[in-house]
Amino acid sequence: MHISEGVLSGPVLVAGAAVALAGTAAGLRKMDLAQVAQAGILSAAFFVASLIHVPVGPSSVHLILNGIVGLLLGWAAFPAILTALLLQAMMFQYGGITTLGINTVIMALPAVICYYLFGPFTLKKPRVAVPAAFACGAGSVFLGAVLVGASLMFTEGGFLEVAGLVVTAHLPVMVIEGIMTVFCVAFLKKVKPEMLPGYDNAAPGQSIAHGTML
Amino acid sequence: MSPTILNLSKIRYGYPGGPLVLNDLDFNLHAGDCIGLVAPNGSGKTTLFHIIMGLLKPLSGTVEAFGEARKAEADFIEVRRRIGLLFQDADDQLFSPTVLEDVAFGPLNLGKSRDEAVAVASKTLDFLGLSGFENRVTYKLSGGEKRLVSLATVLAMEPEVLLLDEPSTGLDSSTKDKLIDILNGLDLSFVLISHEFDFLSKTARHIYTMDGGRIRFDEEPHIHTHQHAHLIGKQPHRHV
Amino acid sequence: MSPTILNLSKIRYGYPGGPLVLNDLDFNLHAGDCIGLVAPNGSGKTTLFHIIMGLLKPLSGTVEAFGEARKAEADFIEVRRRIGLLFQDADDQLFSPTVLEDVAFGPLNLGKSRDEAVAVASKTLDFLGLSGFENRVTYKLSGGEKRLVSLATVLAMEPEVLLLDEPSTGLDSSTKDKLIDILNGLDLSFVLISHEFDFLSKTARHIYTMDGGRIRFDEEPHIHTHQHAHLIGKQPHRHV
Amino acid sequence: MIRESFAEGKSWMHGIDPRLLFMAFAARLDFREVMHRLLAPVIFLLLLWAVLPWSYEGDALTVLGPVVITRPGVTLCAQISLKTVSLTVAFIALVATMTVDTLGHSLNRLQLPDKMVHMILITYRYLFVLEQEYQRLVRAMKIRNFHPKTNLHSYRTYAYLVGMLFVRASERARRVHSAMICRGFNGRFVSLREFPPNPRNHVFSLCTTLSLVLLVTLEWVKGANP
Ligand SMILES: Nc1ncnc2c1ncn2[C@@H]1O[C@H](COP(=O)(O)OP(=O)(O)OP(=O)(O)O)[C@@H](O)[C@H]1O
Ligand SMILES: Nc1ncnc2c1ncn2[C@@H]1O[C@H](COP(=O)(O)OP(=O)(O)OP(=O)(O)O)[C@@H](O)[C@H]1O
Ligand SMILES: [Mg+2]
Ligand SMILES: [Mg+2]
Repeated sequence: MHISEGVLSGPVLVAGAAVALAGTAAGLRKMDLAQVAQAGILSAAFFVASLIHVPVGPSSVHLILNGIVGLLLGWAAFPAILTALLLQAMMFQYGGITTLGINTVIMALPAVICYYLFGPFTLKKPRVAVPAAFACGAGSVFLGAVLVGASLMFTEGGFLEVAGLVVTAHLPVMVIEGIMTVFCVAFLKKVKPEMLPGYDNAAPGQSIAHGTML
Repeated sequence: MSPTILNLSKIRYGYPGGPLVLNDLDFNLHAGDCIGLVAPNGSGKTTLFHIIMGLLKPLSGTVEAFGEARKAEADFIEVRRRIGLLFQDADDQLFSPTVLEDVAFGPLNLGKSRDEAVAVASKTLDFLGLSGFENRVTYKLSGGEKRLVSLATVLAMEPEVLLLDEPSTGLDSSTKDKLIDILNGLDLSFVLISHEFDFLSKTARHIYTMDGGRIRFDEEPHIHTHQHAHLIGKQPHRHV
Repeated sequence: MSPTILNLSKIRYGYPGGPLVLNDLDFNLHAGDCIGLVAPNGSGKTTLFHIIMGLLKPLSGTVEAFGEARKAEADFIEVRRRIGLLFQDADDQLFSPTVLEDVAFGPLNLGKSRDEAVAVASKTLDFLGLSGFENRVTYKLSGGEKRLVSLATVLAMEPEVLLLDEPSTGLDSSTKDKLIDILNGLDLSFVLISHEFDFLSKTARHIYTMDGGRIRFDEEPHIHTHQHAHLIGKQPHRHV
Repeated sequence: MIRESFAEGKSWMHGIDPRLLFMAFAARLDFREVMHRLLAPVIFLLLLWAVLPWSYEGDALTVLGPVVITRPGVTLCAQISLKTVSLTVAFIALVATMTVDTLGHSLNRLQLPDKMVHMILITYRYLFVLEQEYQRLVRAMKIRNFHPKTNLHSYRTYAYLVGMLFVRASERARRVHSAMICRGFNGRFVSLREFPPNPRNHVFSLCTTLSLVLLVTLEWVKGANP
């Protein structure tokens, strides 16, 4: 879900860069030093996870996971995704340098929006959390595809069909990302719920004894 | 002589851009063998195990397992079912949220139904003295518990052979003793990597080593005794 | 009696949502002490080290270091300069791209100039027999090399006390011997966590253990000798 | 495996101060690698070629059965393709010939906030650690005979893999941060590196500035008379 060099017009690229800059600045301002390390290493994890291909019928798609990144990082998703894309651009020449800003916005803005929309529900009962997690995963891909479409449209009105095609092409990805996000949130809830938004640290010593059988 | 399980010949392997790690390595494993492998860091022990399991492809040489040559990815499906590998780092082996899910993962992949898989998993946990652990979160287990659960994930696939990559590292002495008892109680052939001679001496029957990318071994191991002194407080303790 | 470096009293700590790991723990360290700490997996050894360094805040109890109570983050800046912690996982400690940068990182942060920092780093690498490693990429080092380089990063800060968290795990016997020589050659107080009694016996002068979230120790350690037998091939070998 | 094949080259371009951006083939990159790296943009271009020529309004170039191929559609595609390929190649030659840590240090010189530089370097360093962790988890799945298919079991397994990756990343971040503050880190980024003055740098900064001005002018001219 990214746009190659040379496709978009100057103004769209500049606008993208400006939004990315603002988002990154907001993200950085909210972070303390310990969170910089968190965001940095999670960004590396995001990079690695986006190399995973999951099968869909006879073909396969690679994971995007910006929904989960949004849940884990909130506003810090902007600098984290910017960093991951910068490294991808440098190491694999995915995307590029002029499109870095707009591509960051395409992934990070939906991440932050979904963080606010669905974040508060992921720690609730499964009846609430499962649909919220699904909507978070699917919604962040959908919003991203819409942003891709919109930036194409702003570049050139004649891109309408291409834009439509981009959104349609992401439909199966949306379903897969939704399912992945549901399972991933379930995993985090069991293993490390404090990573999900809105977890308040229960006082130690209260949970059932952590057996030391060995 | 008992039937040959593994027969590696003239294996060469080097990681991309690096030197050869295995260089014309030959290795045989027969049913009933209990082999200890001790060699310096970086001599290629883990690499050898990964070649056997088909996780790495040798640059040249042949891997024969259970009487058939194994080349393509598909050939290794049977190998992975019949040989269990315990990873050097137990953290790498456990990726499911709970112990039961993780132990049932292998049987499920082998085509068992959910109920069968759970039954096998519970039985294996029982056997290792881990009953009650079913719903524990794997990530939060202590080092020793992780090691035993990883062993459970491997044993749940009911392998005929075990490859154990430094199973005793980082374990306290009581867990180590427990592991020794378990290994001696299993009726499987195994190859065991360890840097600890005392652990090896209680489990393995032959000791091999690696040097220059090859395996060296003695045909006839023998017992010897020696003596050493050290400073220890009044704590009860044991040699590890 | 030599001056007290550390004085922990009535420390309680538990990870969020978990049980208490340290429970009314008391601990003293005097200048010149060489203490070995051996206790089962999960008994809180690593946690104790992190409390000492101010990386975790105790729920209650006091940490006194170098004669002063340490509470706030700012109090620990001096502690971290004078006490060096070797982490259980060397990868956590080596975060710079190259060895020289990593070893010079601490001195630079202590306000040394570039040239001074490089000089200290090179001297430390030399001392550990790592000269020539300056431009190696940290993530490409072998396990044993990583361990020694992490030790270099700690020693380059010229600490007065070392806390070593399982420095010998996963090392082959020759690297282990090297580490023993290095530790015995340093003129520092240290606390060393290890599960290996033989390693401890060659380095530590007192052995403590942990139980129920507290430290237990003997006032007077003493030497004893014992004997054991094992199966080994003709390979030359040593006890680890 | 993650590799930085271009950053490890040895042409004269690699020796130049990486704060500068420079031009294409001087970098002596492996042609096949470059083609491989162009794959992703090319796929996107194919999409454009598949849609734009018939969907774009304008006078007909040719008619293929029921489909009218328009001249402006084809022109636009050709323009975009040219721009994409040249920008991508230029980019490979420029930025991709330096390693990320040199980039980090040079960005620091360019007054990028310390936090951002710190983050880029941390991400870069632990990329390799996490990739290896990922590879090892994949192996753990493989030895237990996991074969991905289009079903819930597979998706759940992958989700667990991703979740485990994130959990470990977060735990590692905590430990790495601890290790850093144990060595006196307080957010100020002190670098060992200095880029020695090199007369080539001046020549190249001049050329770069000129070509940048040229690019901007072109963009402006194109915008003025569409
Ligand atoms: N993924 C990898 N990429 C590149 N080189 C590797 C990789 N894994 C291992 N090596 C190198 O291959 C050599 C053999 O490694 P291997 O892990 O097989 O050694 P080992 O005998 O298991 O050592 P240890 O006792 O430390 O576990 C080492 O020099 C190591 O640095
Ligand atoms: N970050 C964490 N979050 C939650 N629980 C933790 C965390 N780190 C450790 N624990 C738990 O705290 C207890 C003590 O852990 P600690 O790492 O201090 O033990 P240890 O004595 O160092 O063990 P080992 O010999 O395995 O290194 C364990 O039960 C462990 O599961
Ligand atoms: Mg190994
Ligand atoms: Mg520990």
